[in-house]
Amino acid sequence: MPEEFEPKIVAFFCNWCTYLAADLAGTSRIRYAPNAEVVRVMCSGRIDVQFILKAFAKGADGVLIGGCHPGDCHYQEGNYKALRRYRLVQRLLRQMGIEEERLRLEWISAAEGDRVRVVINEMVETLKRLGPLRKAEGERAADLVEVA
Amino acid sequence: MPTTTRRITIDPVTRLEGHGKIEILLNEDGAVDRAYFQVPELRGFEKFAQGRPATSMPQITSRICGVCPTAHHMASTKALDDLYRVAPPPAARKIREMVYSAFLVEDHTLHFYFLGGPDFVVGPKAPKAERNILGVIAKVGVETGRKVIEIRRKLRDAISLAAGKAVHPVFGVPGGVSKPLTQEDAAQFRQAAAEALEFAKFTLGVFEKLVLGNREYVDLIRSDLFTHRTYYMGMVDEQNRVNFYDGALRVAAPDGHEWARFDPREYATYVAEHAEPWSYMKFCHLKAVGWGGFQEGAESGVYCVAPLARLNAADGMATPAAQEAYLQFFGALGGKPVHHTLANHWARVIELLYAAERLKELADDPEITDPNVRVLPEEAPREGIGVVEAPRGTLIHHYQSDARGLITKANLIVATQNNAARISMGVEKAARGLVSAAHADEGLLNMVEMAFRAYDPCLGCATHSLPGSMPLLVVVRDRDGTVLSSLRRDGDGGIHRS
Amino acid sequence: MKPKVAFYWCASCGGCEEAVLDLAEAVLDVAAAVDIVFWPVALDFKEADVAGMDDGAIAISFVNGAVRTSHQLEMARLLRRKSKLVVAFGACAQLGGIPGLANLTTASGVLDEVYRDMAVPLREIREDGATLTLPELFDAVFALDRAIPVDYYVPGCPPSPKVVADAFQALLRDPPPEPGTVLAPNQAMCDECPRRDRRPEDVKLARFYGVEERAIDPADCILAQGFPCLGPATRAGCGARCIKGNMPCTGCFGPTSAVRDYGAKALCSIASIVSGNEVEEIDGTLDGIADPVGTFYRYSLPASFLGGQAGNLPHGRQ
Amino acid sequence: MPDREVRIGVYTCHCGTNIAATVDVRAVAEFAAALPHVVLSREYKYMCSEPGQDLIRQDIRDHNLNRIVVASCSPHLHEHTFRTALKVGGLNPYYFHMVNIREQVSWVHTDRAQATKKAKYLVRAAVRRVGLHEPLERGRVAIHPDVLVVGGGIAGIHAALTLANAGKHVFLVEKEPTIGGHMARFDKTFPTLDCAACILTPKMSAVRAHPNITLWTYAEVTKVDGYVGNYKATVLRHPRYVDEDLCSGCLQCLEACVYKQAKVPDDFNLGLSKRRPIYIPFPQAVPQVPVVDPETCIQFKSGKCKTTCIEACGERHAINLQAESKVEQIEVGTVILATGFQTFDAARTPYYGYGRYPNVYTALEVERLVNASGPTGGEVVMRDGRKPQTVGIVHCVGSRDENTHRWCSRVCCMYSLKLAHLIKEHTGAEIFNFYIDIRTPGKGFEEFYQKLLNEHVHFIRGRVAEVTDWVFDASEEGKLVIRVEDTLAGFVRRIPVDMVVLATGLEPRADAAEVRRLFNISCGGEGFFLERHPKLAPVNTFTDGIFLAGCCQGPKDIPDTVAQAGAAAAEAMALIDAGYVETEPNTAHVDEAVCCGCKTCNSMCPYHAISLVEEIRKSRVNEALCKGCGTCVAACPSGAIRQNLFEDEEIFEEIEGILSNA
Repeated sequence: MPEEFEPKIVAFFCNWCTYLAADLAGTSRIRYAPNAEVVRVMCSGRIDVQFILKAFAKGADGVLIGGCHPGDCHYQEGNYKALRRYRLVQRLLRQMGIEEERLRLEWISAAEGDRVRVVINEMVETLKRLGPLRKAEGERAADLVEVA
Repeated sequence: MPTTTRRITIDPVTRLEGHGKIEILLNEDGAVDRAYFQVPELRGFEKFAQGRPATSMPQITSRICGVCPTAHHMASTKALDDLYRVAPPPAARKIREMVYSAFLVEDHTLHFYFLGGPDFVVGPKAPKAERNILGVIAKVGVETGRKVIEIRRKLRDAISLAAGKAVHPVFGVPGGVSKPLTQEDAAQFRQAAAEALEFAKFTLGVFEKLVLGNREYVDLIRSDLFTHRTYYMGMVDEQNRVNFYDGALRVAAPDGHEWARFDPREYATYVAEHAEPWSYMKFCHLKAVGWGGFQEGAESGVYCVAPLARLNAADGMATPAAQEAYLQFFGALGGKPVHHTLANHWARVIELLYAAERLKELADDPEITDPNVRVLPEEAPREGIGVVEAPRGTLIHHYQSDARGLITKANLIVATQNNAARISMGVEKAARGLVSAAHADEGLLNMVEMAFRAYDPCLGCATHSLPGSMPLLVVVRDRDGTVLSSLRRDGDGGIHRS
Repeated sequence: MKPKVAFYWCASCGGCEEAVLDLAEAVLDVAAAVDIVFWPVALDFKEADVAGMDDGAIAISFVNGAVRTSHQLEMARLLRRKSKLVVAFGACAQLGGIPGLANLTTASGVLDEVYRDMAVPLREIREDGATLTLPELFDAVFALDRAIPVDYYVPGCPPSPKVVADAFQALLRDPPPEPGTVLAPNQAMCDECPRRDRRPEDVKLARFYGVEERAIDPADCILAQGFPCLGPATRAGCGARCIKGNMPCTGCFGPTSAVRDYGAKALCSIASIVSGNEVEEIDGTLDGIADPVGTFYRYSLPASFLGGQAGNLPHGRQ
Repeated sequence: MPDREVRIGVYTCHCGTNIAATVDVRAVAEFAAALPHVVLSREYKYMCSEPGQDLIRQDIRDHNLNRIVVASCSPHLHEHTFRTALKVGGLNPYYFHMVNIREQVSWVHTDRAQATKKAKYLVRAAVRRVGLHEPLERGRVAIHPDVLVVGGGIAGIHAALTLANAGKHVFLVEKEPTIGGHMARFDKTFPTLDCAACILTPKMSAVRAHPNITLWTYAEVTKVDGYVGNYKATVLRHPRYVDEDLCSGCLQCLEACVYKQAKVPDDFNLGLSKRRPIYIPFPQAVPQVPVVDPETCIQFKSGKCKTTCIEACGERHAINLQAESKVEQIEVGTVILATGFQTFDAARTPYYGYGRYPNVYTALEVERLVNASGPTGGEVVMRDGRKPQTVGIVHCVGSRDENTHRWCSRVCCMYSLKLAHLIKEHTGAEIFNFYIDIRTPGKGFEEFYQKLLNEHVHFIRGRVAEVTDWVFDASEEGKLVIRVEDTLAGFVRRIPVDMVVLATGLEPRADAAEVRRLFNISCGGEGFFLERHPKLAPVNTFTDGIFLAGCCQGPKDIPDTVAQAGAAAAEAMALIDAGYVETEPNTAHVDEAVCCGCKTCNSMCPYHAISLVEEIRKSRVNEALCKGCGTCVAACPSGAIRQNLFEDEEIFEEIEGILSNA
């Protein structure tokens, strides 16, 4: 039995809420799993579905989107755009055989430092249960592209 | 240079993707023991159709073949009518058949002048460098050459007006077509139809002059080498006349009498498929008769489709000029049914004439511009079957869907599958008659090739290849597989010995 | 001396060859401008002739069709060796094309489906003392540039005659276009859509329709009518053929140069104009897109980030 | 990607031991050194320190670096610091990316190996991304010199006056008919016991009189648009039915009211007294103008009133019962929120009997009782008319309590001591304080506590279990019994008293959430408005140009409130006097070569910053209006819109940097 599978999570956090919550978790010295690495965006509305699929293609086992609670968007409604894209991309991933638990959208306000801990720890547990997501792009391309 | 079987089978150059491939095995005496016609490709449209909306099938399945996309588009669209239990209004039905007729004219033209034709127009033993469209043009004259190109362009432009695109049309929807035909569009169709009819008559003339006028060719057509006594299937209208767009399927027995006449929806009770481990192609045969191997005669379920089969299965043509040519055809070849494979070329030109006449009838029909071209479905989709006569023969699309209209099962029987068994037999017979350890030369190869090119076998439908100059490998081996000689004709028609 | 040009097809339907023939009279001009050394569909030259050429002897090879079998890969590599430039011609070569939808399943999945209760063909079988073989089906369909380096792309299923003609012009020009260029306009199709001015400022969709549910108005913006028209996400050059046929754009020309994953971007954009802020309302609307992969990746699954069979679940689960 | 060769310098910060204790900083620096385009990788104790910044400036020159990555704390803390360092070093400040390995790595992880690995990957992501950065210029937005102050309590009053005295025009908006807030209800203020009115009312009249202050009482802000320097606010002014300009404040109308007896509970006195339908909240109210309460005025109810008030007003015609609410539109450059607090509702702790036993009072009620201008004229008489002989003051009601509020309200200990002193002074009663801890961290606070001890006020340490009238013996007859565990004596005691005072805590106003959304700022977990940084930006919010003062940010006493109000005013002035504010350049822009004019983006923008330019049939972004959220960028179907600092390619690189070992 090799060492335990450590899932990789790419987390896209809104600058005004979830990213601040993650900072708050830090200043509050709240401990959580080190499996998630954060990409800061100004608003969850900036998160292009391309980013999500790219992350999965490059080996992420899970992708986490953190935005402001409904009605609280720093830019009024970017988080609703994020929600709509999330609901549709989930359907796409299902068709491609990717479990919906691998993509998670959470509303986490600047005040909810502990929520960051709860969500990331939960997600790590879930992903350990699901196991690694097979890399699609990398492996397949390697089959064919000639090494020049 | 002797090589081992193994090395030949891995030789990439002989494995032309999507091309038919022939392997001939000899017995101790150096005579042909067995010959195989292999189809080494498969795309699995049936599989990835699953989960797609049925309404996307007309556009998705047209990608099975870019040469006869309109045939797949039409069969698929008719399958949607059936799936949603909705009948298109008269104008929509007429627009569909008009577009389909225009397509048949340009497609049969393509085969006669670009692909199959050269063998006759230029000649089976003519130098390979001339056996192509340029050779044809040289023979029939540059003006005719330009005319061929021009008429195809005009027909395809007209098709685009109604269908959006000539390659991969988009206008087929359940219960009709995506838009009505404008007066201007109709005018352009009438113009093209008139020219097409003239051109069709001209082409029949060319055939009579260059082929029927040539004793050698006629003997070749009638020679036993290219003759098989099998069943024939084709679509017919109420009066049992040839129809490409709609009607009943009719099967003629080897002796010519009507063996069956049925609603295409019941195809599954009449037609069965058989798989051979050495080909990706499935071999169709008549269920009731059964699969008796690659055999001729009433006891073998082997049948075929395509122009000759359609004429054999029908009692006549629905348009005057074509009907006249029809009678002349059977008169000249000794009555129904005609079993000579190479007669397909003649039958094709007769169909070309019919399609042009039908095209004109429909283009002249005032109802063609009626704005009512759509009936919206009301019933939940479940199962649908759509059948048309593709240029290369009967084409069947069969879908099952869930309540949302997503495909749960698709079965596609393409024209060439119907012919697969007879093509294999034709190849083996020709090979037996022509090939021996002693000699296997270029003319021989082209003649073996003619045995299946006559069907205009659209392996684009069964594989990915374009029809026409079929690549062909003849490997002459002794019993233990050692190669005595090997001649290869590539997709380009060139020959080389290894 | 005229530049040597080759045409070849891999896993394609032949529509791209037709697209060249659809240059009609112009075919002869092209033929006059170049020296066609290989074009199986029309002319009598052999692969052996290609193999016999010096490396780089061919100026441009136009390859259409995707790569699905071992033999197609060999041919692609041969032409790459012999050619200075390789042009991926048509949607299949550029993006994988419609046969690329097979990437939602595997080769064995395809075989099982097609040969339900019959003997599945073997790659190799001994018959009467000889070994007959069939080429290997890869588990997935690949866009041409996943198999060999590609210099230029001509988009479309099939490419429109205009795009084909312009592409020939561009390639014969000096200096040639930037390597990697897609030889078609770099705006989205709306740019040439006859209905572009009919699109309202603020399109908000509360419901998506299928063609079986509603007739498409022949004058208004098709997307605004609730049909997922991908014109805004799709490269122009087709002349809005499908729109003129009164049907939605399905994206055969692929993305502009500013987008990496066509389907992801198209999906992202369409989702952005769905109305509603409540999950229930949003989901209700999205139910109208029953087949996201088939809708957004109809021509580009093999060229997408995930390629199709990305996950561990049984594929194509609805 | 600029043509110039990319030369990246990476700086990994120890932050003392804050980072170094959990992350192997050297390993991270060595890892970075090996990354492509990295020509220099250093570690340093405190990158944000002057020497640290100097290191960067020096290296830019010596090694002609053209990209900088700093791995230290949150960009929210020091991104600006380092960008400035780049600028001074002669590099465009946006050739920079910051990696957060403190708040989001060292402080939240324990496993050194894993934390170090995560830090490495984050650094690699930054290195890959920064190579694509383009030079950017900050935009400038002019600051409108006027200021909106919301809330007329001591915080709002002080902030308004400070600004007005500096010559800035202030709009002061107060919900109530008078300014003054909670402080106006107090009698004395701790620990100095100087009279609240004496120090507050002069400031109140100063506000009224100040030429630079536009005072709108009985008014609410209903809508706020715009951004720092250019806010547009809509203010709804409720009709008080007495014209402020015409009224002289003679108050004859009150006397003239047909109600000879006041019948309506007076909310300024917390219902401890009654008022008429036309009233003035309290004698020193500002403005000194009565209000008509349409709920209770007969004319409004029946239309059959003799309207003697109008007669009384006579010539001035100040009273207009047909008056309607007014909507004011104002433009300001900055906003100070001083919306205050509300006291904890004692009914939420039923075991203390508030509302059940008439002689249980809240502290604020007692403030009114001991107030000379209060309902009882300063006499401490209970609802039953008796004067209390024994009084129990229960501390921490709705504070430091799992079941209500966890936080300490900071003022209760001191005001409880103050009330104990005042009640004793007024009644000579025996007084018991029930406390958990006595907290006196303030100038003169502890001394005040000592003073109370010397005044023989009892202090019993323990959280009160209940207040009951269920008596055990004659000694408890007719009294309220306070049951408490005396944690010093170590046993449960029953203390019979006449009067119970509940020292209720401070909590966010009920409408705090609405106000927060209105001004687009954040709330902390407890519901008070969230400051940008607890130490370095205590009066700033995350929305530029909006500042906080007083208890809306958290419980505090008057001195702290006033200090904070002054600070908020100073912050506003700093912006106003600068004349402009620099805006982040992370805005969106359209690549017109790609745009097809499909208009998808136009509807995405909440600020209407994108519109179609008809002539060229392409969309264009008004960068002055663009806030840089990037929603349009993700929505653009053809990738024609791009966002500075958040280009697709930059984010793709970041993703690959994070995952290239995956």
